[in-house]
Parts: sequence; structure tokens; C-alpha cells
Amino acid sequence: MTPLSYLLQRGTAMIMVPLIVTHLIVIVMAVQGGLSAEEILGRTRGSAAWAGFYALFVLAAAVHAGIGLQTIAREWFSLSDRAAAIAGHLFMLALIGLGARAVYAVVWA
Amino acid sequence: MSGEKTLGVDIWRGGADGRYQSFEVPARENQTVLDVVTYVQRHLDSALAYRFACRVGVCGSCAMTVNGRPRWTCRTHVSRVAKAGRLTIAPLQNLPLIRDLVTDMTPFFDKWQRARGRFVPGEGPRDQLAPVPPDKPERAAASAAIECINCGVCYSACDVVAWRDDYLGPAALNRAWAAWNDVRDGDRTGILKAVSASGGCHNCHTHQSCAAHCPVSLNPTFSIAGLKRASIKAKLKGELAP
Amino acid sequence: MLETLRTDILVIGTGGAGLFAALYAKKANPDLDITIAVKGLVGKSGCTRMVQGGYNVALAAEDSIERHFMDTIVGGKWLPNQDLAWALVNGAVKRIHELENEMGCYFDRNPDGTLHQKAFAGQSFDRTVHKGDLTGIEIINRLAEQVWARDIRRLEEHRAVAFIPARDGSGLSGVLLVDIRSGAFRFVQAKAVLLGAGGGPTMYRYHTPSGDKACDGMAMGLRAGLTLRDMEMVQFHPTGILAGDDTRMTGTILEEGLRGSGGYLLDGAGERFMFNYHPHGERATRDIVSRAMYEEVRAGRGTPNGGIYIRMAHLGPEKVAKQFKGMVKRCADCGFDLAGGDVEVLPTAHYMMGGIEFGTDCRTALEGLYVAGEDSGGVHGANRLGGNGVANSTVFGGIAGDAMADAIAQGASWREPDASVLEHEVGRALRPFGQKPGNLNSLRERLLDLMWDKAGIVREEKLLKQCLDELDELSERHAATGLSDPTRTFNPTWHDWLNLESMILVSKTIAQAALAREDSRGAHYRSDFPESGAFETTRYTTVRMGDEETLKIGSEAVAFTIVKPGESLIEGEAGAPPEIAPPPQAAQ
Amino acid sequence: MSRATVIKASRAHPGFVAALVHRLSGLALAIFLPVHFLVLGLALEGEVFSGVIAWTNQPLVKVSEALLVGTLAVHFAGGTRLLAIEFFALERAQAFWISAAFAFGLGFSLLFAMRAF
Ligand SMILES: Cc1cc2nc3c(=O)[nH]c(=O)nc-3n(C[C@H](O)[C@H](O)[C@H](O)COP(=O)(O)OP(=O)(O)OC[C@H]3O[C@@H](n4cnc5c(N)ncnc54)[C@H](O)[C@@H]3O)c2cc1C
Ligand code: HEM
Ligand code: SF4
Ligand code: F3S
Ligand code: FES
Repeated sequence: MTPLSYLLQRGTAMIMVPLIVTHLIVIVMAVQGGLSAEEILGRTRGSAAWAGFYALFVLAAAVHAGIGLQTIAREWFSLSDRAAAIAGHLFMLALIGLGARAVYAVVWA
Repeated sequence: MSGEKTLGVDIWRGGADGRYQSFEVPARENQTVLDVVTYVQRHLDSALAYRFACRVGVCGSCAMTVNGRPRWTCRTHVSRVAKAGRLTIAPLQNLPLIRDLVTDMTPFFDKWQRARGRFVPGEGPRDQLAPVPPDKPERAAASAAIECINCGVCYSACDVVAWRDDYLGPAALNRAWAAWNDVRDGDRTGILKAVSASGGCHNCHTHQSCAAHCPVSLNPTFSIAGLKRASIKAKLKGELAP
Repeated sequence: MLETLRTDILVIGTGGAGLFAALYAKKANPDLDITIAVKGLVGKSGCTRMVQGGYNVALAAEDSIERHFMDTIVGGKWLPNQDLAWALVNGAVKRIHELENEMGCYFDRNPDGTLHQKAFAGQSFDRTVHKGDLTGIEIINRLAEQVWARDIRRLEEHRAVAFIPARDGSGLSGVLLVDIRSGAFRFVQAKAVLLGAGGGPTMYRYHTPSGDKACDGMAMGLRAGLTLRDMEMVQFHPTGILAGDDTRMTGTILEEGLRGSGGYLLDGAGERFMFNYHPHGERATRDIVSRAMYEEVRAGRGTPNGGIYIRMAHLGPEKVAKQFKGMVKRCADCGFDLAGGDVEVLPTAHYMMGGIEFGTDCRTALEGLYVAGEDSGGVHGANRLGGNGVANSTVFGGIAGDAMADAIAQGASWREPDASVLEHEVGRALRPFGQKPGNLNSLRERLLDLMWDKAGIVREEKLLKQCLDELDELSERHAATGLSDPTRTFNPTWHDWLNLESMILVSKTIAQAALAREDSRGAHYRSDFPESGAFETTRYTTVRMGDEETLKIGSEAVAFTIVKPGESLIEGEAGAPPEIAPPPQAAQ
Repeated sequence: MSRATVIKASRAHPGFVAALVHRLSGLALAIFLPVHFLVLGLALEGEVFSGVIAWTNQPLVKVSEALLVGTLAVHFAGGTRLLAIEFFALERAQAFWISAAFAFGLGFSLLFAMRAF
């Protein structure tokens, strides 16, 4: 792990701390009385604040998990540094893609 | 040995593809694991290879894996580790095996150097001793980490060492932390560069096996965390650029 | 089977002497090809690492090298070679600065950041520099790091077995080594060789040095025709742990501060006895306490295991546990309760003042061979001051490094080895493989008891003569004893055999010299000659090997080149250290 | 018996167990997160999304959702503990942090599970 990837991974973890807390609270509130599509969408539709919140979340999680998986691939599955980095980046990009689509869907679609 | 109380001991024999061999040794009131190994060599199997020197816990030569845990054998009383009158003694993990209980510690010391685990003289006058109050924060940090006997126990316990063969390991990084806190050192940034290179301190996952097993109660985890902070700070300031 | 390696400088041993020699030579000329060969791992074997008490050096404004010198001479009962002692006290000042400023050692400071120097037995000034009670680890780790960092070849787990002279008799050609790991022989040809194998009185039942030390260097020196001096001078430390049969910790040190701070020594019946011997009781000097303990045990008043109890509990177990944390933990790890209970102890052989004769430039009588540290003799005389041991190895190690580099600059070159000696020495080292397997262990046990009982703390003619006879018999039995396992790779029992060979030979020199010295001085006590004799006519004993491995004993008058008995370098004082026992913080 | 079978004992201490749990929970999250995003993304096709949401109201699915939120809580708590050690030099309180982390994680998933049913 390079100092940069270390910095990014720990940094994104720190960013996610408040985000996760908020997210967990939202979930708990949401599940009270059962989940429904309308409820969720009603809250998020058209809100730029929610869009920003989740976009940041997605980005942080993607970078964070990408680096995390890269480390695991290197250490547990004996990939070379290069191969692990490629795998990690691919995962990150995929997550960003899927995440962006989800945010778009939840907020605007 | 009729009538005498005995201790069963399984000892690793041969190289990496070796096996355990069982022995019975007399149980004594005062007996360390090193004494058990010595007994086997002196009385039961004269070619049993093992290493020791000081016999009092200062040279760090006698470390072995005892019942699955790396330990300094000259200071480990049998009664504290024997399970149901049995001991299993193997060489240290994570180091090339020479034979029986003896490992090659060369990689351990090579990494010590790679981590810049040594002093580089500073500018201070050579004919005086630098006034360094012992409770100055840097000095206190260096002093807390310096009394390492380089036994390799932490290196053997650390899973990251097993997972990444270029990982510098807890002892070398712990030494680098002490060196970095030495205000007399002439190239402290050089230490941060060294521990930020491939295999450096950022690979540590804070498993704390090193601190849990260090026989002299050092805490490499803490030292490594210190290096992580210092190196990231330096990185953000652009000091780590070659 | 015999690999040959050429190097400019070969260093044997990695204690303070060996490591400093290598670093100094490399500094003098970085182009030199330097090789260090060591029986264990670099920096992890030998006794420098075990130093607890500290390092004597005159630094304080009120102290002086003259004072340190006088303490050394008076402590050594006028037996030291004064030029060597002078080089020691001077060099120590330089060395301690190098250790701090170039190697990175950090010695304990006072709260204001200035160096802390503590009191140590037998000295007229508090001058012992230390790092807690683990001074040796600090010194050796820092030195080893500097050696690893340099381009210095390391032959680890390589045992030196013989000096090989030049075919033309011009000096030393090189050293024959056994690679302990592979079992192969290696001849290292060198322009200059430093011997720093550290002596070590491990032939006594109870001893403090590390297990790798077996007087190999002194034995090699003897066989190469060199003269040893002061071999009767073996220092005993009063309190070594007694842990029973087949224990490695038996003999290891409990620090002197325990007695200094008010610990009791008790006989088997639980009675204090030291005041029967000396008005200072337990705080009397090392030699007096050691002798008293030995006499008590010999008179049948010891503990069931034949020792003496040390008791600290009356000082308050908690206080003891705090003040002597390291010692209490060490005892606890071995199953003893030092803070609250009684621990069995006995005097334990600690240091050899004697060794190979050498000059202030570390040269020996064999051209190309240099010696430093505990393998050398003449610096301490009849007694070594606590704290002068590590000063000795580091000071002279550095001097030797310079001298060797200098000799090479002056044109010293490789000498062709005497092939017949080489062949003979390989044969000698391999001898046990050709013999019928025997019980090596009982031989070692016999040697340990023999030296302890007959050439130990209290000596007399009759016992010493018996000792010598038995040593002769022991060497014959040893020579005929073979190994049960033909393995040569990392076969510890082969090395036990080789150790025993060195130990028996050097034991003979000790017993011979003890028999020859008909007085009692410092570490040497003859019950049949209890007086010290006149200092003005002091002579030192010499031993060398004649034909057929017979030992030739002799003596030389001490040249009082700097100060004569009755005089002092210090104005208005005799230079004698205070008679009072050391204050509590003193250790060994 | 191989040499490796006995070495595991050296891992039997809170620090390693915590690190292992942290890694496994991270791995689980990394596998779950894409699925989660995929599900949310299905909101594009409103019908399907409602169907999925209805499906997730089944008890079995709820339990597994609870587990995942629990996993997140565990990873979160373990991660903050790690950051505390690495960035805030918390040393002596380590054991406390380890246990607090798991207590927090467990508490959260329980809370979730209880409110959910
Ligand atoms: C427990 C203890 C405490 C002490 N405390 C103090 C103190 O407080 N103050 C003080 O001044 N002195 C003290 N001393 C004495 C001091 O340690 C020694 O006098 C000094 O360090 C010896 O240094 P050296 O370099 O000559 O030998 P050592 O440091 O003993 O080194 C000898 C080296 O030679 C190697 N060697 C041996 N045989 C061979 C061979 N055949 N081939 C290759 N290599 C070989 C060994 O492996 C070792 O590396 C203490 C000694 C002991 C045992
Ligand atoms: C607040 C939330 C989070 C915090 C504080 C956090 C913290 C951390 C930290 C500090 C690490 C480094 C562990 C190490 O190197 O030993 C880590 C690793 C990891 N995290 Fe997170 N994380 C969080 C959320 C997430 C999320 C949402 C995911 C999934 C998408 C995730 C996936 C991972 C993975 C896969 C690893 C690698 C595990 C390893 O190397 O052992 N984390 N996390
Ligand atoms: S840090 Fe502790 S376990 Fe590691 S080498 Fe040093 S003394 Fe041994
Ligand atoms: S065990 Fe290894 S992972 Fe880090 S905390 Fe210690 S170095
Ligand atoms: S033999 Fe030196 S530490 Fe155990």
C-alpha cells in the first residue's frame, strides 16, 4: 500500500463516518412500519441536498472499497501489485457507475 | 525415568518439509522451554539444531514457536505454557528455516536496514553529548520503543509479513520510529521516505499481534501508527518527493 | 571441502571489540574488504550485549582520567599493565562520544538533559554511564546497525577453530573456520586479523557469560604460540541464580544493587552470616562476599541445593518489585519470587582478567594478529572494575581497527598458509566424528565441578594439583570421545565438543597460573597464601604452550611505567577508592 | 501434523480477531454494495422497483437485510476504532475500543431488527 492509497482509504473512511451515521438513522426511521417505494422516493425526489449527499457517499465508498479489495487481492489471493491495482480500479469504476445510476434514479428519475 | 514425572514434547525436525518428533523429558520444578530443548539435545538426540546465546532474555536468539505462539524460550517457564503435560516446539514462522528450530534471520535484519533502522549522525558537535531531557516528548517516544532485543517474535507473529513478503515488519518499523524520534538524527525525513516505500508502514493493518507477543512489552503497533501519521503529514507537505 | 576466501581484514567476534574494529577499519579506509566471522549472529552473541551496569568514563568536571586510572590500578592491585590502563581510561572518553554522536546510543540523562553517571563498586567517583540496566543492548544494537549498513561481509554462525600461520613463518596467514550451518570448513586468508572472541569463564559450574563463549580465542592463541598472562585472575560475582540441574539460567546474574539496597544473604537455616566475615555485612566488596558465601556452603551451612538465600521481602515486596523491576520479572519468568520470597544464589564466574598479551596498538607477538576485549590480558590486573569491561572491549576494538588499516596502508599483504597446519587443524576439528561415541555431557559436568571445587573462589596447592591431574585425564577422555550423530550441518553437539576442547585447555592455564601465584590478590585467593605480598615487587604470571601441548608457566615483573605503588597521580590523595560498599544503585 | 496447524494460536487475541472481522465485514459490504446500487438503480423502472421493495418486505429478506446493516455497523465501528488508534494515538484504551466497537455494531443491528418486525 502506498502512502497515497493509504491516505485515500483512511480519508474516505473518515468522510464516510458522518455519512454512515446519517444513512443508518434514515434506514432505521424508514423501516419503522415497513418499507415502501413511495416513502423513499418521496423523500429523495428532486432534492439536490440528497443528491449531493449520496453522490459523495458513492464516491467515497467506491474509492474506499476499491483500495480495500486491492489490498485483499494482494494479500489473500496473491495477485501481483499491478494486477491487484487493476482489479481494485475496475471495481471502483464499476461501483461509481452503478452508484451514479442509483443516485440518478432515486433523485430524479 | 521410571517413577519420575515427565513432560511430553513434540519438536519440529528437519526443513520446511519436516515433521514433529516426540520426546519425553524429566519434568523439573524450574525449567524453561530452552532447558527442555537443551535436555533433548544433550541426552536424547544430539543433533537437534537450536539457537541461543545469553540465556537471560537479552540477545533475542532463542525465539521459537511454543504451542503455537512465538516466544523467547529462555524466559518461558514450562509450567506457564505446557498444556496437559505437553509442549509443541517449532521454529519461528515467516523466516526461512535452516533446520529443526533454527531459522535464517537475514531477511529480518535486511528489512531493519531498509526501514532505515539506524542512526545517521546529525550536525551537532562531536565532542559533546547533546543535552536531551529524557521527558521531552520525542525522546520519551524513542525511549519507549528502543529496548528491542530483535528476537523476531513480532515478525513471526505478524500475518501481514506472511501475506506480503516485502513488508518490513513490526520490529524494523518500530526501530525506525525510535530513530525518527531521535532529535540528534541528521536525516529524519529519510526515515519517513524509507518507511513509505513499497512494503512500508502503510501495509500494517493494526493486527496488534506484534504488541500482544513482544516479550519485552514493546508496542510496535503504536510505533507504526506514529510512522503512518508522520509520513502522511510529510506527504501532504510534499516532503516525501524523492 | 575447504573453501577459501581472501579478505583484507578478518574480524572474529561481534562484541564491542569486534564491531568497533570493523567500523574503525572501514572508516580508516572504506576501500578495505572487511569480513566479520562470528559464532552466533552479528551483535546477538557474546557478553557485551549482556552488560547491565554500564560504562566507566571520566567526563564530569570534578572527575579526571587520572582518577579513573588510579582507581583501575589500585582496584587491579598494581598488577595491570599501566600503559594499557592509561590507553583504556583515555580512549573511553573518545569512545563514549562516538557511541552517542556517531552510533546513536542514547545513555540515561538527568532531568535537565545532561548525562547521568552512576556510582559503581570500587570507584572514587560516580562515573558509570548507562542505559537503565540494559546498557549492553543499547551499545551492541546501535553498533550492529552501523555494521549492517556498511559494506562489510558477514559470516554468521561461523566458528573460528585455528590460526593458520604463514608457510614462511612471517606471521599469520589466516583463520580456519567452520560454517556451523553447513558444517563445511572455510579458510579465510587475511592481511590482518582481529581476535575478539571474548574469553569467558564458562568452565565453572556457575557462570554468567553467554553460552557461545568457550575461551576459543585464548585456546587458539595458545596453540599459535602466544603467551597468556594473568590467567589465575577469574572474577566471581556474588549472586548468580541457582535453579537446579539442567537449567540454563543457573549462574546468571542477580544484580549487585540488591545487596547494596539492603538485601539479606541467609544460610540454609535462614540466618544472616556476612557480619561474621566483614563489618560491612552484605555490602562488603564482591570478592569478600563471594568468598564468605563459598565458605558457608563448604561448611555445610548452605541451602538444600547447596546455595545461599537472598531475601528482599523485608524491604517491602512492592517496593522491591518497583525498584528492581527487571530482576523481579526475570526471576518470575524462571519461577522465583524475588520480591516476596527467598531465591537461592551462589557466586558465579563472571569475567577473565587474563588473556593474550598485547600492546597498546593491539598487536600480538604473532605478526598480523591483533587482539582486543576479553580475549586480551593485562588491562585490569587482578580485578576488573565494574564498568571497565565494556570500556575495554570498545576502546581497544577501535584501536585495533585503526592499527590494522594502518598496517595494510604500510604494505602488509597476504601470506601463504602453511598447508600442513591447515590440514592438521581440519583433522583436529573433525576428530570426534572418527571416534567411538561417548558421553560428552558427563565430561562437561565433570569439568564444571572440577574447576568450581578445585580452582575456584578459594584455592590451595593440594587442590590445584589434583585439579591439574584431573584436567589432564579429562583432556584424554575428551579426545577419545566421539559423536553419536554424523550430521555436520548445525550439529550443536559437535560444537559442544569443540567448546569443551577449548575450555579444558584454558582451564589448565587457569589452574597452572593459580598454582604459580603464591599470594592472594584481587580475584585470586590462596588459603595457603592469604597475604597479598609487596606491591613493589609485583610480578604477573605468563603461560604459553610448549611442545606436545605442555604448558610453560613463567612470570614477569610489572613495569610501573606511570605510577609506582605508594604514589598517586591525584594531588593529595592516594587514589584509592573508598573502602565503603557501593551505594544502592550500583550493579555489576 | 503440519507446522501450520499450531501457529494459529498466535492469532488468539482481540486485536487480530477485530482486524479479521473488519476485513470480512468490509469484504461482505463490497460484495453487497453493488447489489444495493443495482436495486436502487431499478427505481428507473418504477414498477420493478416497487416489486423489489415488496419482495424485501418478506421476513427472510428482512433478516438478511438486518444482517447487512449489522455488517455495516460492525465495519463502521471497527473502522472508527482503527482510525482512533492510527490517527489519535489511542493506545491504552485499545481493548476498550475493540469491545465498544462490537457492542455498538451488535446493538445497531438488533435495533434495526427489532424496529423492523
Ligand atoms: C552478565 C554480564 C554483565 C556484564 N556487565 C558489565 C558491566 O556492567 N560493565 C562492564 O564494563 N562489563 C560488563 N560485563 C563484561 C563485558 O560484557 C565484557 O567484558 C565485554 O563486553 C567483552 O567484550 P568482547 O567484545 O571482548 O566479547 P563479547 O562481547 O563476549 O563478544 C565475543 C564474540 O566472539 C564470538 N565468538 C566466540 N568464540 C568464537 C569463535 N570461536 N569463532 C567466532 N566467533 C566467536 C561470540 O559469539 C561473540 O560474538 C558483563 C558481562 C556479563 C556476562
Ligand atoms: C464509516 C464507514 C467506514 C469506515 C470508518 C471504514 C473504515 C475502514 C478502514 C479504516 C479500513 C482499513 C482497514 C485496514 O487496512 O486494515 C477499511 C477497510 C475496508 N473497508 Fe471500510 N470503512 C467504512 C465503510 C466501508 C464501506 C461502506 C465498505 C464497502 C463498500 C467498506 C469496505 C472496506 C473494505 C473492502 C476494506 C478492506 C479490508 C481490509 O483491508 O482488511 N468500508 N475500512
Ligand atoms: S519488538 Fe519485541 S518482539 Fe519484536 S523483535 Fe523487538 S523485542 Fe522482539
Ligand atoms: S502484527 Fe503486523 S499488522 Fe501491524 S500491528 Fe503488528 S505489524
Ligand atoms: S537466549 Fe538470549 S534471549 Fe533467550
